Amino acid sequence: MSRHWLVLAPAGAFLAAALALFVIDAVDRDSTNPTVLSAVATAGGVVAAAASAVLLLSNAATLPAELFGGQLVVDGTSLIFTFIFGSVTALVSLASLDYTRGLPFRAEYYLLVTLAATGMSLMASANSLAVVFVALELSSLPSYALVAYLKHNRGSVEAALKYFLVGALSSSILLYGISLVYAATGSLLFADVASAAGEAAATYPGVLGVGILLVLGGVAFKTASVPFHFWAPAAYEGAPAPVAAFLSSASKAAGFVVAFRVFVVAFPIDAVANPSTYAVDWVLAFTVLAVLTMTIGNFAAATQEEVKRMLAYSSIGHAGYVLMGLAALTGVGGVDAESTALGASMLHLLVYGFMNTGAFLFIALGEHWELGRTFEAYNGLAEDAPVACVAMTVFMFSLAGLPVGGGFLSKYFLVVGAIGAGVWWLGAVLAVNSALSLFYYSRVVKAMWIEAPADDREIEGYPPALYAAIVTAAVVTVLLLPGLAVFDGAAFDAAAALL
Amino acid sequence: MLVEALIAVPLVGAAVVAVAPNEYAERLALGVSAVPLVGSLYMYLAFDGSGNALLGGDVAYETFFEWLTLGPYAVNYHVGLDGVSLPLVVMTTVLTTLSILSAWTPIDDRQRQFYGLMLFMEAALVGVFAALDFLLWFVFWEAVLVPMYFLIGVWGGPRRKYAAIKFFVYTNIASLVMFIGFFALVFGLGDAVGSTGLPEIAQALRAGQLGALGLPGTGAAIPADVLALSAFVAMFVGFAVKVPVVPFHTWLPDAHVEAPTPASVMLAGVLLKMGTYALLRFNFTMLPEQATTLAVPIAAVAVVSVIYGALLALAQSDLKRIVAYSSVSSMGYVILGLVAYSYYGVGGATFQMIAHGLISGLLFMTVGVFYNATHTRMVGDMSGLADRMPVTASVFVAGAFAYMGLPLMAGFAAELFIFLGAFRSTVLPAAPLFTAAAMFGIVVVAGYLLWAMQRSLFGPFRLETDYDVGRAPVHDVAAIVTLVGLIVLLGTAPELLYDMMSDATIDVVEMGGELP
Amino acid sequence: MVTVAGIYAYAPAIAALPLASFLVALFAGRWLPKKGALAGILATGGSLVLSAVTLVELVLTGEGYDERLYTFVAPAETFDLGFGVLIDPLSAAMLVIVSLIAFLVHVFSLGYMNDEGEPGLPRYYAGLGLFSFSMLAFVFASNLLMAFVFFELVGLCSWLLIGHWYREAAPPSAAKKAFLVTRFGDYFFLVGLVGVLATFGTARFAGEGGFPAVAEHALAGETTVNTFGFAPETWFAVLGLLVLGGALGKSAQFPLHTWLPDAMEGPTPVSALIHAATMVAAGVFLLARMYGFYALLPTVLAIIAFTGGFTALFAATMAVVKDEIKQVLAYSTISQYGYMMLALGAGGYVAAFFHLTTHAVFKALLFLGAGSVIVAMHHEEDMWLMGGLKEEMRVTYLTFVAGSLALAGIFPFAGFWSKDEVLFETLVHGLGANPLLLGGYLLGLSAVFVTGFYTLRMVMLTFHGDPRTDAAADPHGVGWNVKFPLAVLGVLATVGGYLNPAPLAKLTGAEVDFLHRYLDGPASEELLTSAHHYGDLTHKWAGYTAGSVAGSESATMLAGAGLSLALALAGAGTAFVLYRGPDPDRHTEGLGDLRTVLVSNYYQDEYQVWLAEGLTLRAATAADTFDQGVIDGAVDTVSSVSLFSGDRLRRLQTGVVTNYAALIALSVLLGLAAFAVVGGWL
Amino acid sequence: MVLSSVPAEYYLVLSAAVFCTGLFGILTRENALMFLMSVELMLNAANINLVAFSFYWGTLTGQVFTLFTMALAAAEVAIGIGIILVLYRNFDDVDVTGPTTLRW
Amino acid sequence: MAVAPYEMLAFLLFALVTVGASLGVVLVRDVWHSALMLGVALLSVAIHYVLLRAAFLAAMQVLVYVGGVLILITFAVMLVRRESGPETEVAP
Repeated sequence: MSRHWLVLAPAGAFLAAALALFVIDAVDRDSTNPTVLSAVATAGGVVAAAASAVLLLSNAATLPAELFGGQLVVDGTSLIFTFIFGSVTALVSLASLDYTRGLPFRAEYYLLVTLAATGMSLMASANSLAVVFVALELSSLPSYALVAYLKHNRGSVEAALKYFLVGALSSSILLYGISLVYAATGSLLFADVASAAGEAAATYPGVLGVGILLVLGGVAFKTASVPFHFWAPAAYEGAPAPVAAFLSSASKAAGFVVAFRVFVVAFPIDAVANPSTYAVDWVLAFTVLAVLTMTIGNFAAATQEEVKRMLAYSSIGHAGYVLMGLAALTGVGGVDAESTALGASMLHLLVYGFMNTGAFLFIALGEHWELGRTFEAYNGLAEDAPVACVAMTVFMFSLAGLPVGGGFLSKYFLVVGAIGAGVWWLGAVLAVNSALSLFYYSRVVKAMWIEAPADDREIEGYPPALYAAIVTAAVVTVLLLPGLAVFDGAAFDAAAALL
Repeated sequence: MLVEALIAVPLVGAAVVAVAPNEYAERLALGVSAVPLVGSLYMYLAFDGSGNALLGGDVAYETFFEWLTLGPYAVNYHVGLDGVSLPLVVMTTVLTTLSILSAWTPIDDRQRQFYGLMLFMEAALVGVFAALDFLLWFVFWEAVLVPMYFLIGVWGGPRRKYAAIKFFVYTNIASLVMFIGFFALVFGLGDAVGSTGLPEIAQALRAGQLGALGLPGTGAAIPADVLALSAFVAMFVGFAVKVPVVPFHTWLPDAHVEAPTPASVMLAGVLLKMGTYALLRFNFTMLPEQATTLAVPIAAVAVVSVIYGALLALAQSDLKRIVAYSSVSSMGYVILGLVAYSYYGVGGATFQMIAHGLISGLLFMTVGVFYNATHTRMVGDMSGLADRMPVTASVFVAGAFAYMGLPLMAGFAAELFIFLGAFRSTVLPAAPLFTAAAMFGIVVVAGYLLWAMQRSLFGPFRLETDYDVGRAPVHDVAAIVTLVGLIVLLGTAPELLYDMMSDATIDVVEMGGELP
Repeated sequence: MVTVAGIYAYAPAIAALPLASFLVALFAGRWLPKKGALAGILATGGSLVLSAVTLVELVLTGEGYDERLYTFVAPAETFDLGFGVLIDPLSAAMLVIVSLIAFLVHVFSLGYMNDEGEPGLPRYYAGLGLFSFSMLAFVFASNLLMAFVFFELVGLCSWLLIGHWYREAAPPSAAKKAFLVTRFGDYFFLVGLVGVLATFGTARFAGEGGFPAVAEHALAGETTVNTFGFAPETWFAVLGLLVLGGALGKSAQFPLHTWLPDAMEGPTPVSALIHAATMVAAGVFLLARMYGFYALLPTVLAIIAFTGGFTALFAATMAVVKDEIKQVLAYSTISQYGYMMLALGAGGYVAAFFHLTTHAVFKALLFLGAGSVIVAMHHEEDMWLMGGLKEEMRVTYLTFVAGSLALAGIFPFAGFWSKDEVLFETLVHGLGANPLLLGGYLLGLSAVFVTGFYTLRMVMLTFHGDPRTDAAADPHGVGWNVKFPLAVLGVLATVGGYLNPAPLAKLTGAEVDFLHRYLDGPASEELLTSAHHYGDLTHKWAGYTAGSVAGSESATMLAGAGLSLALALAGAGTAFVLYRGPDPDRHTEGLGDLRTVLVSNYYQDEYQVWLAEGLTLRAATAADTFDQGVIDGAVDTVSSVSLFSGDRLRRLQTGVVTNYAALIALSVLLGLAAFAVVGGWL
Repeated sequence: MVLSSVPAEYYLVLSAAVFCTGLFGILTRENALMFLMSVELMLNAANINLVAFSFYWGTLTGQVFTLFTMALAAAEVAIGIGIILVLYRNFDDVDVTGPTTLRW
Repeated sequence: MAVAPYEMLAFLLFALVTVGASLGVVLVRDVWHSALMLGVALLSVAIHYVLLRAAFLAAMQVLVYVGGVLILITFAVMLVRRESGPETEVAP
């Protein structure tokens, strides 16, 4: 029994960190040492990641473990994702030590981060539509506040407004979808929904279909998939860079884990979309979404003038790649191919968690130095900050899919999965988009290394925590090239378990 | 573990050099690069492999351990050298060391980064030639591009940014196309292969295990022959960019002109060979039937590359651009040799890879030495350089004649073998005509090189730029003279390499030759 | 007692010695007292001795030698790629000629070049050494591949040496032209070489295994070779013509002759050695070397003959109007090689080689003489600025006149005998079998007159009359090292004809046709390179039979000899009459427009330059424009279209949140509508 | 015991109507507060569904979930109002179409 | 199973109120009146809960929504409304 509860350790670590921050803030409001705050949040992330990894890779607990009457489930998928959340949280919290230096409400900042992470880890384990909604809100609400953290910065506020408004709209769409699914199936538990789905699709195809589509919309918001992506460029651009890192890596991953579990487990495609009981072919919907998302994301990114906004769009493009994992569930390629595709999506999110976080943290470094936003602002930065620029180069190339980091392998897995699952043309779309992405990613690299530096730039000091976070992310990104072998088995197993 | 050492030493060296003080970087880099140079020469002497690595030959210096698994496919760390790859590895180490020497003068900024990247590239190049697993190979393949991108972009000429991006994006797109083509094959093989190992795939293909590739969702399937043909075309196009073959060549002159001398040397000397090496390893070894089916268009492309590239070279007035376009021309011979599927054709193509690597490296290096002194490369801006820089001019003359295929220099042997092989090709219809057409390249190449030499080296001394032109520094001269020596050595005794090359390519030839 | 094989085993040293002198001059020449000249003299002297010994050995023992020395690559397939030594009468004699001239030119250079305090002497002697090496190796090459290799190398040396004075504008340009034009010929040679190897699997010249023998068997239907779908006759003719291309280029035959006059930009000893006596002979020698192959091909033989005859006349007419002494000699060289071609085409194998030999001697002599004059004239080459030199330069004058008379074909100088034999062979075979050859004969015969004319014109303008300039009045003296070679060559030019006085032999029956007997000697028997073997072949395959005028060989011979001698004398006499006197007029100006055409070399240069610059360069420029505009333009278009569409797509993001909501709502509705239709919810 | 009541479809129509009204408000009104209120309407539409079908399926799940959503809606409004207030402070207006610096 | 007519009547009536008030929320120009309409709409939803035998939920609806959310909105309206113009005229 005690071991049963052990599986909640990752989520617990986040919650514990949040509570600890509460206490610290409550006890010592005025003279709180920022290092302590950051350390607590970072420790929370590290512990969560470590606990997930241990649970995932060892046999410390029997998986999958269902809790609270099946409302929560801890399995390979949830652990992989809590690992991502933990890592990103740790990196972001570490980096924020320097970033928030001199800003007010630091305790609240870390508190919101850890609470959002708690929400995400619950999303990863949600086994019921109710928990999905609650957890999603738990992660979203702190996020809104985090985006608005720089409350005197008009960009930050505008970003928060847009994020919040689109978020509120999406969450009501999601909730309405859930209510329709409930209307059609009479349950919110995934397993029960799944078992009732076939009959519901036969009886109330419209209700179930609209419900599923609306749920898809809600999920698409969280994953910043086109056309629910509109908030993302604004939010990522306006938010403080560590928050943008957090949102674009962890929050997006959280959206995906919900998507994976809800659609794969609760709406089995052969129940909701077979000729006799046809409600909605969500695989088709995801296919459209994937193509739109990667194409629009990448093409829009190609012509940006500001690095952060470019990263925002590229982040959308990556969401499109990950969506391929769902688009590949056509039932054609068999379980092997589908678990490869889905597992590849998870692996991509894992690698992406590091490389994208690192990239945004590099932007945080730029904001710390007040370099400016445009590509030109980074001209010749390699002379002043070679280490950070090497790291950024690794991030960029890895994001582009060059084999300097794990990004290559995970994209490769995605393509292999897509081909195996019969959506080989999606692989081709990915290839085209990757090629384009190389162009705009290399613009950053070009600016840093190739362009002549601006004359009047002054770099004052090298923030150690931010550097530590960036370098860690870079090292992990590179190590994930050979080291993805550690995770790939687990990811494919987890995906197979879902299917 | 020698191959690993050959990769690891420059890699570690790159890291060390990258943090060393600028003023020691060049010497340090030279020292580091000497290690793989000596190592590869030792490996050449101690080489005991036989046969083709992909077709069940006895591979030398082999290492194998498991890396990843992906569904039904195991991705392994598998490296080893055969008679095709070993010479290329040796050429890589030789050219890297010499390029580093040739970089001492022109690179006066951010040296540690420069030499770090050079060493990094060396490691990746050795990896490309040694890898026997597709994914591993691809990792190295792409890793080569990154340092080259920086080398062009940071230390290049005025339009370096455009050139670097163009090079980078163009060749990467090509890699993607090739990647897709290759994986179509792997999927077509289905359960016949359990890994992405190149030997396994090549042998499965040879055993005729390629099946139809089902197009899920439609119920249709791509028949095996269509699949193989389209995979062949995709891979060919992918590699053709790298080689480069007309009409995929336009990145090359831009990259060459803008790149600093050592990068040009590596680009022309080794990077282009990656393309032909891959063509040999993938297209012509794995899909001989398709290669013979497409023999005529491929040969036509080769001939067009030779003649058109030479004509373009003739129209240039920038020395580097001339040499760059002539690379397009010379690499056309390699394609012709490969598609001939004959003993001398394929062997000669392999030999030409080495020969052209050394010769074009030499020419770029020499142009670089001139540039260091004159700060111009435009033929019209200078004349009579031989007056001030007699040794360098002599070396340039030697290199130019080697390029023209002067006998007893490496280029002649290579071209002769290719022509012999192509002329008698049983695979290529009207082989003599194609060969004769390609051979006309030797006239045009003489035309533009002689013309360029006449105008820049000879005549009364005149220089448009305002620099004191003196004799080249010793290390530059050492580098170029060494190359001349190697070129003459290989030209008089091609047997030094040709033996192992033909040993490794004869299986390929037999595959193509045995076909109806 | 050295055994035969023992002597022949040293044959490679004939070439290796100059190679050593090349290396010495290249790497150590700077520090040597004569900058490498002595090394060159020693080496070529050694070569000469060795060649002579070889020749003697060959004559004495009557055994040839054909050995593979070095394998280029292992013959793993059918191709026989190796280097070897072939010593037969032809190559042994040619070795002597080449090493003799090379030796003399080295000696001459010591006076000609070193006296001027030249820079770049090590380079010069290295070039000479490399040339001697390549030429000698070419001569004893046992197969076509090796021949091609050294054929190319002599081309390189020619380029190096023509461009020796690279600091001036003209020599590098001339060097380029020389190399390019010959390269154009070599292209065909290379195709032919590859074709020969691909057809026969071997490129050996001699013996039953040699490709001429195989070709004969194939024609006879005794064996089959890969003829790429053609009839063997056709295919072999194609191969023959291809190789002929190389020979035309090197031997400066029409239409590839244009480089040779320009090549006179090189130092005069170089002109003597390379562009008169040896390298230019390589083309003719090559044809002679593989005559067993050409003898099988009547069409090709006719083409060779006609080209040769035409070139002989064509070049001679151009020599008439030239003002520079070396230019006259250059066109004369072209013309004389035309005779050799004519002889080869007409089945006169011995005649061709005979003329090659005598020409090598007297033309080297003339060039060295001209060099001597030029030195004396302080590097003035225009004959109109000379005059009256005979008084001041006795040795030069006498030897030069000997050479000139030989060139003009005046009895009894060497050129008379050899040219006469060429014309005789052409005549009899033209009468006997192939009337086409008669055309060649007439061309050759006409050239005799012209030759006599321009030769004497040259002599008269240079040496006779009054000095027309100060320099001519007070010429610079020359030393022994100039006079010695002149003397040697002068003697040879005078008596060289007795090497093979065929008319004497025929008329008297005396066995004095030494060269013929030598070339027909036992050493050539087994190697299938003997003169009578070739005669048999031309007879059998090309149908060459001897005809005669008035049914008598003697009559024919006398008529022919008399005719050519008369013409030569007439030409010479005309020139003598026109240009005698202290201050001759420029009579050629009376030719009017014809002179313009001749001075312009029949506009041959113009059209070739047009081919190179007007056509090829323009095509190249067009290709470049196409490349930049269309091909590269397509590449750039792809990227700009991508960027443009990216720019459009990002405009979706209006920044107005209400629009976002609207788009989201719209997408959801669209999705619902789509699935409502698909799913049949309605 | 199955209670007889208004047919479920009626509630579906009602909730749909409310939902669409809310959506309409979002699309047409530019005042941030109106936006917020419209969202509340949409959430309530979902709640109506949940409660109605909780009744029809005879389980409490829907009702319990409705309690959660109420709490979350309240929290959302709280956050939203906070954001609107900083918006007001920075832009002197609560017009959602006003701030358009982050675009393209 | 017939539907009790009064129940149906009540549903229809309050459905009308709900929809009408909702439309009022989005159509009325004045924010404050919209907020009041929202209160009406939320209250009528509570009535629906009662009809659906969820009295506790109805109570919560009133407490949480009308008592909490609406008050928050009211605050916000007061805080952000412009001081000038006819809209500022609040009922006495």
